[in-house]
Amino acid sequence: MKFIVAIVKPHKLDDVREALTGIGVEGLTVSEVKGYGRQKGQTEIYRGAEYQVNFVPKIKVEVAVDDGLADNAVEAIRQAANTEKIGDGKIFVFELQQAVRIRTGETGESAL
Amino acid sequence: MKFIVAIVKPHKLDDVREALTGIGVEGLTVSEVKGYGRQKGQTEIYRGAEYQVNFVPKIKVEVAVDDGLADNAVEAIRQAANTEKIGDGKIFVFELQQAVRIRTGETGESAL
Amino acid sequence: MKFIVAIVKPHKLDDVREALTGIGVEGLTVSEVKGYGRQKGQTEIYRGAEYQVNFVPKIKVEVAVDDGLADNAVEAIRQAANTEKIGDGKIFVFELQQAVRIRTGETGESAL
Amino acid sequence: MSGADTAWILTSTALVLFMTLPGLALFYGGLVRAQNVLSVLMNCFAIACVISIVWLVLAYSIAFGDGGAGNQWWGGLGKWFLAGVDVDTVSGTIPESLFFMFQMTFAIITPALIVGAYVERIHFSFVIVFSVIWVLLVYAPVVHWVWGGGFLADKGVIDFAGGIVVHITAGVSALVLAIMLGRRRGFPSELQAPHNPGMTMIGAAMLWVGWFGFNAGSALAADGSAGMAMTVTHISAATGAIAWSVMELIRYRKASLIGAVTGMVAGLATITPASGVVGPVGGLALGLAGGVVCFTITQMIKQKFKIDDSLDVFAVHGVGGALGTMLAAIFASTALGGNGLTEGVTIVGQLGVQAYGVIVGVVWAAVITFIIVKVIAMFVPFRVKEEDEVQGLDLAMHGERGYHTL
Amino acid sequence: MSGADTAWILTSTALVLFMTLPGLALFYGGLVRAQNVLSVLMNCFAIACVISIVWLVLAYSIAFGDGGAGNQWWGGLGKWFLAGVDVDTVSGTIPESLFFMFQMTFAIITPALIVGAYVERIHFSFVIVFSVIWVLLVYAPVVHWVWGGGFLADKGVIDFAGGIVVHITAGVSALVLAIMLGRRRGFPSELQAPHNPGMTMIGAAMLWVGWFGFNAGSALAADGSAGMAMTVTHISAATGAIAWSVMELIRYRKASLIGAVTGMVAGLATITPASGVVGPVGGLALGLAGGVVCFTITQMIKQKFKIDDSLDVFAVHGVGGALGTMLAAIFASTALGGNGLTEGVTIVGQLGVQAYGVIVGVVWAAVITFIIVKVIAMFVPFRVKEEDEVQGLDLAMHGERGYHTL
Amino acid sequence: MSGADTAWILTSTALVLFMTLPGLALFYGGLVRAQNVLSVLMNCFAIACVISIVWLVLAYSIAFGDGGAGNQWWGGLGKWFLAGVDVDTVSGTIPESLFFMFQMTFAIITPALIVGAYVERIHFSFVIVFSVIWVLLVYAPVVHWVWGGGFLADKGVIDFAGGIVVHITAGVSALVLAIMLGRRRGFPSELQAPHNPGMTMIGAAMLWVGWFGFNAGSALAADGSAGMAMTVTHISAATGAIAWSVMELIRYRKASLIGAVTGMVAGLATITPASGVVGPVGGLALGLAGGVVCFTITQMIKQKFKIDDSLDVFAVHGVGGALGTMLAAIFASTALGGNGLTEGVTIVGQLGVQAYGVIVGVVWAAVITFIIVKVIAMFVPFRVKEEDEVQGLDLAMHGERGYHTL
Ligand SMILES: Nc1ncnc2c1ncn2[C@@H]1O[C@H](COP(=O)(O)OP(=O)(O)O)[C@@H](O)[C@H]1O
Ligand SMILES: Nc1ncnc2c1ncn2[C@@H]1O[C@H](COP(=O)(O)OP(=O)(O)O)[C@@H](O)[C@H]1O
Ligand SMILES: Nc1ncnc2c1ncn2[C@@H]1O[C@H](COP(=O)(O)OP(=O)(O)O)[C@@H](O)[C@H]1O
Repeated sequence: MKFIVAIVKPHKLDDVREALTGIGVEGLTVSEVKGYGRQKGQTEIYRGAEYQVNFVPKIKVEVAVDDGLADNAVEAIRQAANTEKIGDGKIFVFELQQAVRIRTGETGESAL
Repeated sequence: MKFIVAIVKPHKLDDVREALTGIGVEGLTVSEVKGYGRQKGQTEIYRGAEYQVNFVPKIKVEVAVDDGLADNAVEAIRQAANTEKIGDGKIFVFELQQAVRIRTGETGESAL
Repeated sequence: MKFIVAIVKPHKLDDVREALTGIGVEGLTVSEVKGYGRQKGQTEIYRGAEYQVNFVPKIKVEVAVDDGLADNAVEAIRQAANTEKIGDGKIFVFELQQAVRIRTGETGESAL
Repeated sequence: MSGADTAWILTSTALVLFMTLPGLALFYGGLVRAQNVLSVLMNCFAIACVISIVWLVLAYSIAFGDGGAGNQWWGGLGKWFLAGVDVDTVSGTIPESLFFMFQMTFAIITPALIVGAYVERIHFSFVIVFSVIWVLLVYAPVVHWVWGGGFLADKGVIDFAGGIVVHITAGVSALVLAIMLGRRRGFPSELQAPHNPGMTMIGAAMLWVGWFGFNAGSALAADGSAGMAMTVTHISAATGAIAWSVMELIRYRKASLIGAVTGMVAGLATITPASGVVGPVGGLALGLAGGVVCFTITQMIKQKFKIDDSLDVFAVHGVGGALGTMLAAIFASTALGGNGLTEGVTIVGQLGVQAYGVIVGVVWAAVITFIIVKVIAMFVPFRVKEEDEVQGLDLAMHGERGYHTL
Repeated sequence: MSGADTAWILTSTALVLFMTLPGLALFYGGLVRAQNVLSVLMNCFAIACVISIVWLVLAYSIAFGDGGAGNQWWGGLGKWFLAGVDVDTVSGTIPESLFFMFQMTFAIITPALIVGAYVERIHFSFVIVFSVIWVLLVYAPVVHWVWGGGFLADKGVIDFAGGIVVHITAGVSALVLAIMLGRRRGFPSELQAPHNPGMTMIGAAMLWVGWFGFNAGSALAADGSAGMAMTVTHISAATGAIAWSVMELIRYRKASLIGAVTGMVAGLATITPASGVVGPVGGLALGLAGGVVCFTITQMIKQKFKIDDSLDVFAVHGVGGALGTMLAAIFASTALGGNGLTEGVTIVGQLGVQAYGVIVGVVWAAVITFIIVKVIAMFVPFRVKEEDEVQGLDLAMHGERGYHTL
Repeated sequence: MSGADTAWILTSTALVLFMTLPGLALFYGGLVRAQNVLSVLMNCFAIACVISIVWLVLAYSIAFGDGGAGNQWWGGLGKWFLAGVDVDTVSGTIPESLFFMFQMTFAIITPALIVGAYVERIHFSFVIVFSVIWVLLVYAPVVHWVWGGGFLADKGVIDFAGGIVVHITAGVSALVLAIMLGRRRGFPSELQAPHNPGMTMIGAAMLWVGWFGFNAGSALAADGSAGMAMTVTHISAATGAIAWSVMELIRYRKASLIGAVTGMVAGLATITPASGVVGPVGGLALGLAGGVVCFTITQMIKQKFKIDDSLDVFAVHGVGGALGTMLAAIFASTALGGNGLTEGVTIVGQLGVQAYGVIVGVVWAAVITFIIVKVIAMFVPFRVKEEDEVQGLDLAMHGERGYHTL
């Protein structure tokens, strides 16, 4: 199994979720993160002082998939999250050794 | 070493923590995430409009353990987090190459 | 490629970021987490009742790097985040199978 | 001059300013995305500032000056910059400076109500320019017609605290502006839920309390009329909230906080024109009518007409204000516990007068708003760029963010 | 009729409504889990709405009507729907409509105080039904006995602004209800900390300011009596806060914001019955007593008796109200700077009368609350399902969430 | 005694307390890191509590007592614990108890303003001890000199509602204290942005509304003077906000919410000493001057002098107060719409008197603050440990956290 972590722009979350469910992914987990990279944060002004904001809000999507689905999933995320602007984000793929569904105790691919 | 990531229901956090410390785990890291899966979010109503909420609040527990403790830890989490209802969550297990304790510079199992 | 996850004290974030960019890392992702470990949370008092707080606020820094940069990066984080006090945190290193830059579709090391 | 009346109107002025700052600002601010909360607060705040100056420079004179031969239509420019008004000048039983201030707070809240129509996508510059011109061309003239001795006053229109003047003008202009501006990205199916309903409730509570200044203050005296206006205002607010909640319970099996407070505002908007002429039973009736009717129209505007009057300004204020203006004619009758209509006027006669007033208000607000939006949009950016809308107006327009945690 | 008195009571009415909406709602809302914040706000808001109607329909008449032969016990039904009250009706030196409104705000806040006892686990339907019946059977009769010419008034009980009427009835009923409802999951060892102490402080500040209307408004006049009531109220609030903080410092080495504002409320509850009869030194003494005693009882209720009166309604309001009612007899004496007891009454004599009043209040509130809870629970769900409690009442009861960020 | 004046001052007292609790507390609380929000709220709240007691025990007597032979300098101790004041004692046209309360709210907000200078790094014990001694040695004497019949009153200094008494004393002491305490970790380049600008805006709105009590209440009557004071106050607030926003637009291309509300406070501080003597045009002028000058000084203090007067107390209050005190002499002239200077006094003459008053206020505040800080710091911890500063004062000082989500 593979574990895919994607860092995407916040307003792309719904597109990514739909793309993934479209190819048969049944579950995923998301969280709010802040990204630092080529895309620079906007300057914020308070009381006439400028604050350079280094971090940009991003969404992290985590999804575990069968090996067979992995390439599809990466591609689906890439297309859904792409705006062709700097800061679109990254996709990281890891080897997943084991998965367990807490409710049933199922393990491996049937746990996903 | 193994790195275990568990997605559990928020009110199960304390039980999971106690189960893990019970088997000798000394540290862990948690964060708030939102899950998408078989369990559906509740509909929220605002000004007479219904909002279908796709994401359900979950807690992510991350814990690095010795190889020897890994199976125990997975089982401990599974039992503590299980309510036998849909949405109880998942446990994912990864191979951990290296661990470092920042304060002392210790590495490997002694860093945990 | 390696994927490094560091759990550090919140006020060390800027130092860690600077240390990493100093050795050539161009991007990273951070999030707020709560840690449980040797460092104990402070007791909070409300209406004359004491609440023992188990979790301490921490920052999680995630960064994907070339294999060549990995050791440097771990060391840079360690030095920047070290205060020599309990609770300084951990660094975890994982094997990263694949990385994709969403904007361009680049993969592997050039995606970082 | 009456010290007692002055004391109460000083207080009422503070209460009505409090309705906008921070009341209405919070009420609206809680209903948008977290990335737009400051922009909503800033809209309300900036409107309060610029309209205060506009009111001093020109609008008060247009509304309450003596227009001489043209007094049917406007008050002229004689009182610009409060010319001729000093510490000792009196208006009725209170200092004119105070009357000016009290009325200013109405001039502030009315364009601020319109904010609800255009949140999350309008350009900040447009908000300012539009509000200034709107107060001069829509609000101030209508005030003059109804309260400043103009032609609607002559007709005998009843509008105690501003059903036509405030709620209809704001509600109708909001609808026109919302249509012209277009829908938010994702409307209606993929909107984000209100980011902080508690903030909305705080604002609503402040509106309720402040409304005592609005309606009971409109008696311009500390007397039984003020006491009764306060009573019926309160009863209508409570009934409106209950009515809306019951509608939700019937339809969705749950009564929400946002629903309850919206019903409260509907009840308040509805009683406003009638608050000086009806009794407690009228308060109950108008609150009930306001809650049920505004709830229904809110659904229709969104679901049927798919108009993104984002925070329901038309459905709550426009409709509530019109409804209350009409019902005032009925519940003013002594048989229903009201203070009675003018000697010799029948309910049906008064209904005709009220309808005339409503129509004048609706048409004037709609037409002038349409024209000024068209004209201003030639010179000032109207809607923000899509990426600014996505990112949120707080950063895009004001360089700030609402909540910092990291 | 006095315009000046009317002006001040119009203001006081706004202030006391402000105490509940949003004051008390925020005070309580900040103390619960984030998943229950809207439910607390909604409880306070909904109580305000339904009790307003109940007050109009029946409760005002029971409290302040003329009960004829039974006037010792209740005011009868003669004033239901404000029958016979119009714009010109006067009560003392103010319009009766205004007196009705002022008293309504007291009738709203009293059952809203009880909310603190049952947060995070009660069913919303129960809140509504209980509050309505409680106001009719507990609150309105006690008002009549003390302020409406009933048997406690005849005895000469001193209760200037509602120590017995408001704080004892609410506090005692809260305790009974909390015991009957049972503890929250995790009480007392694994509760979550208050989710937003800043929100609690905002509410507390509003309570402080609003209490000026509550106590100084209870003079029903704009005179020296109101001025002195405001002074002693303020001094007692400040002293209560300091006393509580010092207790915390001694015990925990740190003074918390939540502690300070709780002490403030204790000081205010304690001075309330005495605020029209004591002087500044009385204010200091009652604030000190309130802070120290309520702090001690708060600890005992939780730690010793393990009763989950979740937000300490009994320990703060019940105890503070009773304490203040007793101390009023002492600090009213001119030797201690008070206004003096009635000609011919000794301190000891008055203490007896006060004790009688306290006992009547406590017993009536406890017994009737017990009975009505038992009866209502047969028809209406009392406590929510455990999974709803875990998930939080905001979603379970109202279909909303307090904070949206994603 | 006038009931009407009493009604208005009762209200004004509530409004001015509301300025501090929760107004100023929120205004400041939103500007700091999330880990220090409770500490800021607690500072304001605790100051309100202890200063209330100090005012009762001694400070009121020093400020408003009859100092006999030394009356030029202080009011003596004759009125400690309000000796000799009962329900019937009158001060001017209102009860003395009420005058005492109204003035107490000024004594509370003045040291609370200083909080902005030392947030995020001061020890809580120091805040308390410093505030108590500061009110006794700086505030109360200056009040006596200006308003209590002391030597500045004799000179004919104009300070209607507290430009010298409140804003200069607070602003100058804030600057001295900020320098002595040292900068926050990370100042000026790596500070964290204000954690909740919306909270700041809520506080600002409450300050605006409450300032009606501050300035129009300072008329101590419900009359035309109060009405005009309210008018010029409001106009100056609005103009100050607009001026600051325009400065931001010119410099940064964006107008921020925090900028707008800061400009509003600058406008209010500037009009305060002049609010009883100028007309609407004076309001415009002073607001404009306040907005532009305070904006400029704010930048200089931070960027040029690198002084961490964290929330700009000196630049806004100190500078605004001094500016307004000077401009009062000019805009009081009838030619500019003011009420006119005293018969026989020229503008230049009055300017000299005003300058004298400003200098006395500045020097006294600076010198005494320097001395008392030095002395107190020998006995009480001044600045927190670095790790407490990093962690935030909420946990370190009060054992609480502002926001709980997990
Ligand atoms: N080496 C990295 N490791 C972890 N996260 C990264 C890394 N580089 C970039 N990111 C994440 O991806 C986001 C987008 O990267 P950025 O360099 O801004 O633009 P782009 O994706 O177009 O190259 C960043 O905000 C950060 O969250
Ligand atoms: N393939 C997946 N990858 C990552 N997270 C998942 C995946 N499937 C489920 N999850 C997480 O697990 C949670 C529970 O899954 P769900 O399908 O609702 O119920 P169950 O665990 O009972 O099968 C989800 O809310 C989501 O956070
Ligand atoms: N086994 C573990 N797995 C995951 N995270 C851990 C583990 N142990 C510690 N941590 C994280 O590291 C943080 C610091 O650990 P702690 O034991 O408090 O001190 P130290 O790092 O000095 O040993 C914890 O708060 C937690 O977030």
